[in-house]
Amino acid sequence: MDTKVKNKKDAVAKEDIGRDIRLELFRLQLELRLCEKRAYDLFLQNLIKGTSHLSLGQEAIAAAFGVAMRPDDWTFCTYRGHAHTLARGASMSGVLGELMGRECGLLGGKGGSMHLTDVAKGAMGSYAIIGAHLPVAAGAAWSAQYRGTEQVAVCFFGDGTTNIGAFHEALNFSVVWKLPVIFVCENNLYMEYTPISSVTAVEHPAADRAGAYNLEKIVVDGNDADAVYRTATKYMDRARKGGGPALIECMTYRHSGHSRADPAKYRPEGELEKWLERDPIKIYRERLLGLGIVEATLTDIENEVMQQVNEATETAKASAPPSLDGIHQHVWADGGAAWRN
Amino acid sequence: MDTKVKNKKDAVAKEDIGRDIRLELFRLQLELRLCEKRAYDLFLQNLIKGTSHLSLGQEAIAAAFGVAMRPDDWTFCTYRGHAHTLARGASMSGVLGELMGRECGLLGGKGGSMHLTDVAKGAMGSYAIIGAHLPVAAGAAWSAQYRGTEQVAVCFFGDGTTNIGAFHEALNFSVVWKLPVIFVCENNLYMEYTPISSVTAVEHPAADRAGAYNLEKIVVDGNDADAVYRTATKYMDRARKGGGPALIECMTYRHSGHSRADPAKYRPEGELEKWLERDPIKIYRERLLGLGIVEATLTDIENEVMQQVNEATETAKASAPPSLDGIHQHVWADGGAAWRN
Amino acid sequence: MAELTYRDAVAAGIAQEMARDERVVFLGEDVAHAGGVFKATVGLLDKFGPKRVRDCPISEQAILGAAMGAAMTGLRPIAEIMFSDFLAVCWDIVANEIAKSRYMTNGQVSVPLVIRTANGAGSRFGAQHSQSVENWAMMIPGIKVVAPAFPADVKGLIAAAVRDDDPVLIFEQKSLYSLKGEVPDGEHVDELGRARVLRQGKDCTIVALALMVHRALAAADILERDHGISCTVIDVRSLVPLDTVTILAEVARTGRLVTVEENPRLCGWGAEIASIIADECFWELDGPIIRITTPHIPLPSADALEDATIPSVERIVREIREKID
Amino acid sequence: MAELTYRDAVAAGIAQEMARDERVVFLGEDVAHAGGVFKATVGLLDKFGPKRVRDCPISEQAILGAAMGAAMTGLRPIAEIMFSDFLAVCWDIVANEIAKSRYMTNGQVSVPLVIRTANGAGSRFGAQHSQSVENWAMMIPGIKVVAPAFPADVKGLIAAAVRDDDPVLIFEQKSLYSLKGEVPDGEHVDELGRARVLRQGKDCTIVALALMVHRALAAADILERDHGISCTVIDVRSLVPLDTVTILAEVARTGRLVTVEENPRLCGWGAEIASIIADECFWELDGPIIRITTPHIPLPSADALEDATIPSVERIVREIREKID
Ligand SMILES: Cc1ncc(C[n+]2csc(CCOP(=O)(O)OP(=O)(O)O)c2C)c(N)n1
Ligand SMILES: Cc1ncc(C[n+]2csc(CCOP(=O)(O)OP(=O)(O)O)c2C)c(N)n1
Ligand SMILES: [Mg+2]
Ligand SMILES: [Mg+2]
Repeated sequence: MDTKVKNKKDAVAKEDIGRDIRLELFRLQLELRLCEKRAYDLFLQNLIKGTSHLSLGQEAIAAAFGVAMRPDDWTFCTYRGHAHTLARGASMSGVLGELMGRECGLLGGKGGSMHLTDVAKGAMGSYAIIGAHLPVAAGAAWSAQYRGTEQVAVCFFGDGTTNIGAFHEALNFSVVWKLPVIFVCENNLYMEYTPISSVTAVEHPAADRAGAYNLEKIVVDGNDADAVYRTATKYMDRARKGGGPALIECMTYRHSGHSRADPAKYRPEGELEKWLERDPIKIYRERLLGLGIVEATLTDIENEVMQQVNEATETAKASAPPSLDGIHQHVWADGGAAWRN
Repeated sequence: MDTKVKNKKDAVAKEDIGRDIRLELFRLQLELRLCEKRAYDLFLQNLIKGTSHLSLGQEAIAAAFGVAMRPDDWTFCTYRGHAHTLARGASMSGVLGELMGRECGLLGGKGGSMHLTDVAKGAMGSYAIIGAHLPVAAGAAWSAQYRGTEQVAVCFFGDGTTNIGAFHEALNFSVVWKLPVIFVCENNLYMEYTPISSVTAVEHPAADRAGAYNLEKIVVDGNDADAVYRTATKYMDRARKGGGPALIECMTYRHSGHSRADPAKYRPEGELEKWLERDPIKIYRERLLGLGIVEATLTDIENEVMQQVNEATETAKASAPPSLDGIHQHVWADGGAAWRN
Repeated sequence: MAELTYRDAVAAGIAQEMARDERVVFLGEDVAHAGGVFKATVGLLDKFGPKRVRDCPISEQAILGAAMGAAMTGLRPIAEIMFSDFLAVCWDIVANEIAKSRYMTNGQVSVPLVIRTANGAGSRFGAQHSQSVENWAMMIPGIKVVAPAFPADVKGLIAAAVRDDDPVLIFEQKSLYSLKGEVPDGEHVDELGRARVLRQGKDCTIVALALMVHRALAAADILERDHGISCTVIDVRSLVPLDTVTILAEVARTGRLVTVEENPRLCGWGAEIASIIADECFWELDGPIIRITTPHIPLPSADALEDATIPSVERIVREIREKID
Repeated sequence: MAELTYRDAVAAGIAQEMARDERVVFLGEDVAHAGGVFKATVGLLDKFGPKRVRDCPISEQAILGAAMGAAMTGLRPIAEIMFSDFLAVCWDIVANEIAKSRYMTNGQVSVPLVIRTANGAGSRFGAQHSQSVENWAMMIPGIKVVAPAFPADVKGLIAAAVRDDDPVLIFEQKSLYSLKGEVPDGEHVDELGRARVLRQGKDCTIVALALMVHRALAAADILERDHGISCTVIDVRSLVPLDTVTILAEVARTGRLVTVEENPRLCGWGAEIASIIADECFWELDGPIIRITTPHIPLPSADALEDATIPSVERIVREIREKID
């Protein structure tokens, strides 16, 4: 082995984040990216009928938390939750199948793109009404605290969400009860089509409010998976040990529109281009190469992930529409929908 | 006139707050105090049937704002709103009559103690569900701004109210729209029976959150009518001139329980006594004497107010129960209650 | 059998379940140290400690959201919303989250929680603290809804609700808190979804809920005694699930239906039951279906006015006399 | 007469009123620069400027609270709640504040505002973005409720709502936004509280709202053509005030009532109308009252499932054929 490479390998080893984790961060970001891109293709083919909200460009956050979390930790996310659900290990065919309204979908077609859930993997639901899942995540954290399990609840939401009442209630409640919950604001600069700066009293919609809950102000580069990973680890560890909640604002940008209906014409010229230069996956790939990981390793991962996405797509496409029986199932714990005897 | 008195009169004159205003602050605090005490007596006589939430001990805030506001400014307050309504000039018999459910009541018995309103005097309502009136006050401020009238909306609420979602929404909204609205938190240390410190992440439930809305942190001695008056004047002037909202936390204490049902046993021993020493009316009376206002002037005011309260009581007692016709009036603008043709 | 107030039956029901199951926790505003503004939960903090009985900030969305998250992850929370009117400030959590999660996730998520709340008029509290809003809840698919009229039912239905794997909203009627009644000793668990026939008559079936059950019973006595009209009185008890079997059977037998509701006129449970009968029991009906409700108005506060809005015994008697013969 | 989409009729109605009356202002999320997520308010910002057409933060309580405060003090705001499901996050402002203020203050306070919201299913958005919740609003005393089915009604009812001194909630049906129809040129102002008889038959009266009006009309055609059943179809248009005169007259004439609702089963406007008929029109009825509704479930998202839940033309035909003859 030539010494240059060896030195670089040592460089990787000496980093605080080890090689395996780095590769997993790379792989996972890629999975999220390719799966979202595939969702977009399927929408163009009219195979996805409802709405969908892609995380293209925001993958570093979901991936970093996904890698940092314990398998029994809980994720709560929004309609923009494909990435967060996949990042906990939900199957790609389950996700794509749900988007396509197929039987193999994670929710059997009942929930759709905005409600992806995989309880077995700790993905405790995607919530489509702004703000509601923040207190719900606090409640999960309460149950962990109550039972002493050292589980952590992680709750993802957007910049726009910081202006709704439930945000405020959940933050105060969690701090007063010292709950093991991490609130992660993905600040992508926009609510739907409206710049967050035009409707918010402070510059950092989450971080500048941390003080209102006696929390530390934390702003991270949300396009840098390592930075997010380090922050995630630090505050999740603290929460597990009884140190209470954290509010983390990750700066990022979505490459596509708000939802499939949105061409994102409201963006100022050049803004997207500037952010594309800071594409989290591009950055991360360069960093890994810089740290001496050989190109082939990355290419292998890329090919493998692409193959998985292809397979998942085929599985989902081959899956039947859900049986109409499902309509009357699972309103109640007894499996049915009867409201009368 | 002996020179000592003259000098003292000069002292009063030289103060930033003039003699007339000082006397009016005294008179008004007294009116609020005596009227509330009367309400308590009437309750003990079983002449007040529903609930009532007294402001005993908190009069300086309502009085100072009442004196500082322009007649066309708007007050929005809570179920603990007798004082705020009176402070805008609503008649005592209208207030006591409403508490007693009489025809002469401000609302003809339809609203009751928790909803006192006198639109003609700018008392735009008492709201009994925590938080709701903060955005409503913002809306009134919006209409003033829209029409360029330089009116200000003043919104009073308690410490406990700072933990509900509507607080957060209203604050952010008002700052973003730069509305002429003053949010006044009367921090009396308790929500109903629970100490605010036990359910709030920060020490000052309002002021420590001002930064979350890019507002200045303001804490005032709410038992000092002059201090409140100065602060009120300063920020209302600013708001009138387009300077946007303010959030003012006034420290105070209620001498009685939360509502008529509450003996307030949850208070630590000695707490009430400590605050009684800082009774706003006691303090203010001493200050006026210290400034050279002669005892007789104050006694005259005291007698006059007491007489007014007595008269109002008699008027209210003499008033009939409301006509049952009222039940079906004023659901709609046409004066009626018909939901069908 | 011990005699308990409706109020004390609340604490008794919660205590029974907390003692039985460590997963049961209780939260709300002023519920722990103060024992609730209606004093319905006095003693629970002392018995079960501050880890399980918790005071909350004025944050109804956080309270119900936290209850939901805890329920999803293994606890069985009981949450109090002080007045049922305040459900409006956390309606999203109730109607869009708690009620729908199981269905949306195709059964993955379970939300076994109980929401207790004080419902109804009679205290001269005015329009924002006196509403009967059980119909708000009945409208929403995915949440069970009960409203006890007797102390024994309070205890038994709370127990049944805690043990149920679905979310249950319990409406406690404020005006009944001081009502006394026999409550079975020892463990007492009722069943959700069962109406109860309190008396049987032959001319007419009166269906009522909560306070109105008592007024319907009093009216039935008068109707029988003074006017020779013999009425069945059914206490619905549970709006969801709804015991249509019992109601249909009695209406078929008596040929007439009268519903007595405390809620305002439009779209209440009375309309729902009336429309079920008008469909499924049409041919057995001997005359129009009568709904007696509060007028469709916000509630006035003064005692004279409030008393004239809520259906009274006299009004029930009068309407039935005039319309049924 | 110009042909407009239902969507464009929204902007046309708002523009007509804003041009007429300086006090009319419009606010909501993404409504100004983006013209609304359903593109129903495109062009208003350009026409009326940022002082009158305003984008808001995601703060529904602030939006409706601000609209209320402005209405109380002289403006006539139109506020958009993007999806009707989101009314749950600001329900307190609607149900406890806006609806009750005039009554509680014995007429002192006036709240002349309009809330517009996108209602209903058909877009595969799932349980939190597809509900029909007009029954939530109908239940609450003090708020008027309309739900137009045609572009002309959209424009005319928006205008009537803006001019009304009471708060009005307008439910725009998402599935109808692209429907085209004739809209009168020039000023067009409709009337609140009027149902419309769209066709008259002799066997049965179908009462429907919004999307269901179109399905009822299609079903009536099939029933007439293929099965010899002749139906009246009434577009309710306005739930509060409710035009019971028109409905009672038609039901009395045809002897049968069928309601067709998109909302879930329990406590909808169909139940209310059914119970009114079962009381006031009982002796004219020739058979059971039929309610056709979405099942009492949260809405599923997949296209196949969603299509099978909302009442279809086929289902309306089938139920009427089976039950009316
Ligand atoms: C209570 C509520 N109001 C409005 C919406 C509509 N809505 C969906 S996403 C969205 C923007 C959210 O912005 P942000 O929180 O920044 O998240 P992002 O979409 O950027 O990830 C809005 C307004 C909603 N779903 N719920
Ligand atoms: C949404 C809502 N939750 C709870 C209540 C019951 N409640 C009435 S007053 C009160 C305490 C309010 O405390 P604070 O804001 O400090 O005002 P104070 O009474 O001390 O003036 C509570 C919890 C309510 N009216 N509305
Ligand atoms: Mg965003
Ligand atoms: Mg307080």
